[in-house]
Amino acid sequence: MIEIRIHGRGGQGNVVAAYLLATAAIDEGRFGQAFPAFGAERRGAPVVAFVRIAERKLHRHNQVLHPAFLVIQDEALLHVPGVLDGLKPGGRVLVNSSHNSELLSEQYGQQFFALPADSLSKEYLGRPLPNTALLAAFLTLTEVLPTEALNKALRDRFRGTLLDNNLRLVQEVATRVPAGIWEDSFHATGT
Amino acid sequence: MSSPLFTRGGFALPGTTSQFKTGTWRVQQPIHRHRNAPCHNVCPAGEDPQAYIAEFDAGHIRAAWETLVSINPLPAITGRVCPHPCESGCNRGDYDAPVAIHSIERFLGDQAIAEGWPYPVGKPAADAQAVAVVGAGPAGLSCAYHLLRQGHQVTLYTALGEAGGTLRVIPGYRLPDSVIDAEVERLLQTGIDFRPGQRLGRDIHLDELRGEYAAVFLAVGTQDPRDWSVGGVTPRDLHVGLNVLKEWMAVGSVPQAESVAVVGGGNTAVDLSRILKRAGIPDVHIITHNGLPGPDSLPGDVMRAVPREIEQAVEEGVQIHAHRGIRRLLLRGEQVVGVEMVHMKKLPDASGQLKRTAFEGTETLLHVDQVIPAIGQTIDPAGLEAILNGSAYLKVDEWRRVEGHAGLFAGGDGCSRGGGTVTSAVGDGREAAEAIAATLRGEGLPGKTVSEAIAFDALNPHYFEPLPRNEQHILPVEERIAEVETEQTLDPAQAKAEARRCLSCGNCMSCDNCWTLCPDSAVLRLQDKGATEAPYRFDYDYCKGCGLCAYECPCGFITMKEEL
Amino acid sequence: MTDTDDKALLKQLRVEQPRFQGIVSGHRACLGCGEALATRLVVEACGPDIMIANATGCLEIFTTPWPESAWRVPWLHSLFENTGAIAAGMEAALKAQGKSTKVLAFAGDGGTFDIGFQALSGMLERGHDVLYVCFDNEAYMNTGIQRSGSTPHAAMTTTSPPGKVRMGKRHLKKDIISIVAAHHIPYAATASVAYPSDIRQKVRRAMAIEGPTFLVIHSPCPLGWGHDGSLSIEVARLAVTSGLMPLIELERGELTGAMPIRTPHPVSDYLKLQKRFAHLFADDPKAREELVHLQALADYNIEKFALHSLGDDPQDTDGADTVTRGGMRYA
Amino acid sequence: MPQALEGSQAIARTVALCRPQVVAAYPITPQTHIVENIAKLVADGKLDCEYVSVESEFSAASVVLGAAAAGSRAYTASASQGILLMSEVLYNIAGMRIPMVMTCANRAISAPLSIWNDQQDSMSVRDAGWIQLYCADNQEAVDTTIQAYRIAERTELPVMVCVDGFTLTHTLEPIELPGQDEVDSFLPPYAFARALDPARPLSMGTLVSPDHYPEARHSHHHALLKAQQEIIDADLDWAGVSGRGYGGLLRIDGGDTAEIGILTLGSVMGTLRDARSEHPGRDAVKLIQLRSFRPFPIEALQQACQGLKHLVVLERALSPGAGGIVGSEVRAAMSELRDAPMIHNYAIGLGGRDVPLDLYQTVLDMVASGGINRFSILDADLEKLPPEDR
Repeated sequence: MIEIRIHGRGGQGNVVAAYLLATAAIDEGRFGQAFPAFGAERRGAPVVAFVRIAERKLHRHNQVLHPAFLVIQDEALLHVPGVLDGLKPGGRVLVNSSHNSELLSEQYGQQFFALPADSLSKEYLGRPLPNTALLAAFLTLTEVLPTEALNKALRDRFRGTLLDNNLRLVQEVATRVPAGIWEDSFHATGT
Repeated sequence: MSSPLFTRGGFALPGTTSQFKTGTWRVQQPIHRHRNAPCHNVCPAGEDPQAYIAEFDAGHIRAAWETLVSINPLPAITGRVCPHPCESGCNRGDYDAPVAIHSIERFLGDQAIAEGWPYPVGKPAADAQAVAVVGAGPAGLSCAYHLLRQGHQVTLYTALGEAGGTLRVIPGYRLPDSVIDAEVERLLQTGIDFRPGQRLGRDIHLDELRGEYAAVFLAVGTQDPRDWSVGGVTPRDLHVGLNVLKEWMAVGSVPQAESVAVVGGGNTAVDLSRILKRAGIPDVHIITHNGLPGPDSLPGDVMRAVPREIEQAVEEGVQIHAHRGIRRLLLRGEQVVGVEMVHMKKLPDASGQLKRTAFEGTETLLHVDQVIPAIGQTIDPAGLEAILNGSAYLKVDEWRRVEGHAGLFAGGDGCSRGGGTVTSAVGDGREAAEAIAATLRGEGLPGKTVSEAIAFDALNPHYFEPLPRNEQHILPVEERIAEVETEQTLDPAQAKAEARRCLSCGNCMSCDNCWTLCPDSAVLRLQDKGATEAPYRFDYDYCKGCGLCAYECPCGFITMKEEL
Repeated sequence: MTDTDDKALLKQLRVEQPRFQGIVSGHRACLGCGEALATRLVVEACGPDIMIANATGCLEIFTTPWPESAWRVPWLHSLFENTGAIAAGMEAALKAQGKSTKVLAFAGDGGTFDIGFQALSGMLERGHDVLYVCFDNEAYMNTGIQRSGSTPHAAMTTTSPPGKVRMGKRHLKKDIISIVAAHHIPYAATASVAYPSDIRQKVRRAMAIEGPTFLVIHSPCPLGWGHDGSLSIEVARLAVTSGLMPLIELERGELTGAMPIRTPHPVSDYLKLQKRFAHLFADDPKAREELVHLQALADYNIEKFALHSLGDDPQDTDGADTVTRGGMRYA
Repeated sequence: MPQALEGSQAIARTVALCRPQVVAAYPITPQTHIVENIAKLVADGKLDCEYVSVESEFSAASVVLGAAAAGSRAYTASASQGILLMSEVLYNIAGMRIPMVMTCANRAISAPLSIWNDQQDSMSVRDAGWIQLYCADNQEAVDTTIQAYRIAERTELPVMVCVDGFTLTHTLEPIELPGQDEVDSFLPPYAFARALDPARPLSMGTLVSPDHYPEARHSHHHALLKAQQEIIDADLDWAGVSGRGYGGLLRIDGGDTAEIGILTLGSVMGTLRDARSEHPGRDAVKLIQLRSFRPFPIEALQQACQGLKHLVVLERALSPGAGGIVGSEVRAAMSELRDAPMIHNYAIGLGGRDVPLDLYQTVLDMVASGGINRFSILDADLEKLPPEDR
């Protein structure tokens, strides 16, 4: 089982990202579970969602306290207290940022991978919606699921040009991001 | 009793409260109570206009007429000549204007004439007891008819050549001969043995009649003019009112004069003065002790002529000197040249009786060529000497029995208790017939108590609309000539509209108000809606006795009765 | 006729009454109950193809003492404040089932003006095909005559008693018809139990409309108003003819009809028949002021709705209840 | 093939499979996505029903009451304040014995205001006379909703399907949605014997005098007691169709060797189940999921607890001033047993407090430490209270 925590802001599609990831897992015949950290927050406020992916059915409905991965949709969230809390030893952080991954890793004492998801999504989707790019990057880095599973989940949720643009974005990210470099950590941190 | 089984969720079956009789809550109950309409109570003939107007309003014209003639066989006649006290009594007068009952009565009478409807009476049995009626005026005709209705054989005698009696001296502009003929002839066809030209004391004799018939009804009327003088002075060449009328009706002539004073306030005086105008006399006066009819008049101090006749006479130029008495005749030799009049009034004395009072210093002179008294007539005593015994009238009791003479009854003019109108004569005839029939059957005499008429207050006028009274068309003055009838019968639409105005006092008019307004559905409507029978039943199983129906009954037909 | 025959005739007569009997005898309403009468008139005008949602209140209590029911149409009582919603649910169900049965909602003034107002408003706003009838007897009668939003100004109730410093209800009667009409519904009208033909006409008009319609019927309560049961119609009539209870019709919020008053009666004619206004006839300047106030309210209505009859109108307060011989008083 | 569905979405689609004819709902704070999803199904033409957007929860319950009485299958969903607002109607629906189904997306009750999950809302209306079924996960919520319609319509009782708000309703999981033909084969069309109908005009909601009121209550009470068999049958029969069963009144993990029982309702059970399966001493512990809280399955519970030394009752509500609600009832039920287990009663997860996996170990430790735990709020940190309020 791997557990992922996704940080974003209200309106950035944070919950959708979690749902897409879990859906992709379920579509692949795995167990997937996704849920938001329930809050009364309005648009713009920091929000959190969780994903569990496992090989067999999970019954638990508690919150994820010690994720193996953090997906951070907005670099500025790194300054919000508690965002990096609970990360498992050896866990990884995927962040939407144009900064250098090594510099970030050094600065925060965790292993970071920075993806300029804003500019990518602006280019492909016409506006800064980083979640698809980050999910594509996550799957490419970890190879926990094939990116085709994400494409399928996207097809369930979107239609038309928006879908096409998202699919092209997934393809683009997959070519930019080194494949499988986090596979080890997945195994290292998995239960 | 076993308790009902609880239904799941507590549902109930439809209409099941009907098993609970809310009638047990009641402490007073509504009942239908017919109460006399005032028009009924005041009618001298005993008509119940409410009853026949109801029939008429319901669209049953013939039934209406039959109801009417079950009391008064001469509606076409009385509808024309009656002073209609019914209308004075009519409760609708308190609302807008009285129902024109006389017009409806006349319409129904005329309708029967036009349609030739036979009177609702059968032939008497061959062995029925026979009664003699002497006099074929309204009293005699009415009595003969009602005796027939009671199953008796009737022989009707008159000294005259035709039936009608005093009706025949009413001028044709008011009561055409054709109407008398049409109504009276049909009446005579009902099986009355009519014998004209039989004068009492000459051709027939009371003793013989009393021997021959089980009972005798005297309706001889009055023929002899009352003596008239002023302070013992009688003018030479005195013409008496009734005679002048008779002469006019027989040969069409009147005494020659430029100006005439007619003395009296009854119909004869008014008829005469209008005849004189029609005959071309320019200046016609009526001098009467009584007052003109008006809203404030005391009942005993009003001219007895029919008010609308007085009104028409005035329109035609007759000058009426009301509340005037004649003090003195102005004479040039024995020739009248005028009268001295004085103001007078009837005032109640200490005992409350009206008493004539003249007022000193109010004398005026009226210059006329002729003074014609029209102050009434008295009975012709020929053949009745034995029972008159010197009296000027026949003394009768409330059942029209001639006092002291078993089997002898009398009515109409010439009797004590006489009303002096055609209508009261009709009533006399009917009452006598009922008394005769009861006597001959050996039964008790009919009761005379009349229940009190329902007052306007007991109605709920909210449910009625003001409606204009339908008046008969009256000829303009310039067209009122000779014998042309002054007033026209209502047309059918008018008559129906007028009948609709009746408030149905004290009787159900099937308006559905009680049925509509009962909060407990405790008034049930019968399927067949009669015009005169209330088509409703109180459902006392459920009636809680709230009294809403009684309060809201437009006609005062429902009353609340205490229940124990 | 024997007693048995008579009973049989009565029994047959009850069945054969020439009108639709949606509510039968044996209900437990007080003597002269205006609401019982108004209900019967409404149901009579509707016919059998209806379904009724009934609020808590006298009507519900006196018609359905289990195991009995006075109703002969499908009827459901749920609660005090949800009649509009119950009716809406019935209507939605019938619509879903493709049935044309018309749904009616019956409630008193408490269940309409006050506690049930929200459900009513929602029902109107959503356009349910429901005829909502409010039987307005101007207080909570079922619970013992407490003041409601409909209680007229200065009236005495157990919760607006007159005393040394108060003259009955301090506030005005809520203008429910305007509020309801403001929902832009096709038809809203006021009626009075004193004018059965008018009620029938209005019910039929409402029944013919697909969509929410509203009728408030002024229905005297002899117990709560303090008058004899026999006077229920008289009192109701005076409420109308005094101008205190204008009979009006509003379509899409616009005034489209008003019963003209032929002869306006002084409000005191109406008030003096009822004990709930008895304190206004005391020798007290406050009482006199309130009498004048009530007259002013009546005058205001007459002016606002131009109620003065111009001539004798057959549809005015005197003409509208005219009876004729043999006349079924059907509209 | 399971689908990835959010709980609300799964329940909405399931409701649609049950072919409701009238749905009414109000967006009370907090509301779930269930009715929004149903509204969308109606808007998309995927569900043919009358969707009534009412002006309050009170009217939501009233509309479905009117609709069900008028002969239509009806549905509504609510939570928290909404349940309290409609409580008068809930009693009314049940007392009139009108069958219908509603989802309660369990949430806390204000004040203080909390929009998060606990079960105080449905527990507050436990005496309304409804059947209350509590679900451990979204798949169970789906299957229970279908069962609920059959139970409701056979017993003429309303059924409240209780699903933890947010915790389940907002969680996306793999769900096996049954086919329409499967549901149709299980659930015949709605046919309410007492439906309002001009052809057979019944009166409903009458005034019942003291002569019959106690009998009415007896009948209602026993209808609920008898409904236990319907709940069992519905679960078995639906398992026959779907392959998924939940044990009827109770779902039990563990066997006769267990000495400690943990009883709870709703999603907490899933977390405990995972914890137990990962725990080495799992055979000493028996998990008892109370699916049916109303009717309260006394016999089934007694049987399930036979031989236990300790029984821990965990619940997400309380009756302030008394303690646990479920705990009290369980205690009463156990009191009839000869060797009754010791009852430990805790409230947990109130107002959305996360119920962690290590709860399992925590309660075992509490039991092991000895002593009586009559009732406490297990996860309340008293340090957060001023001393006088502890």
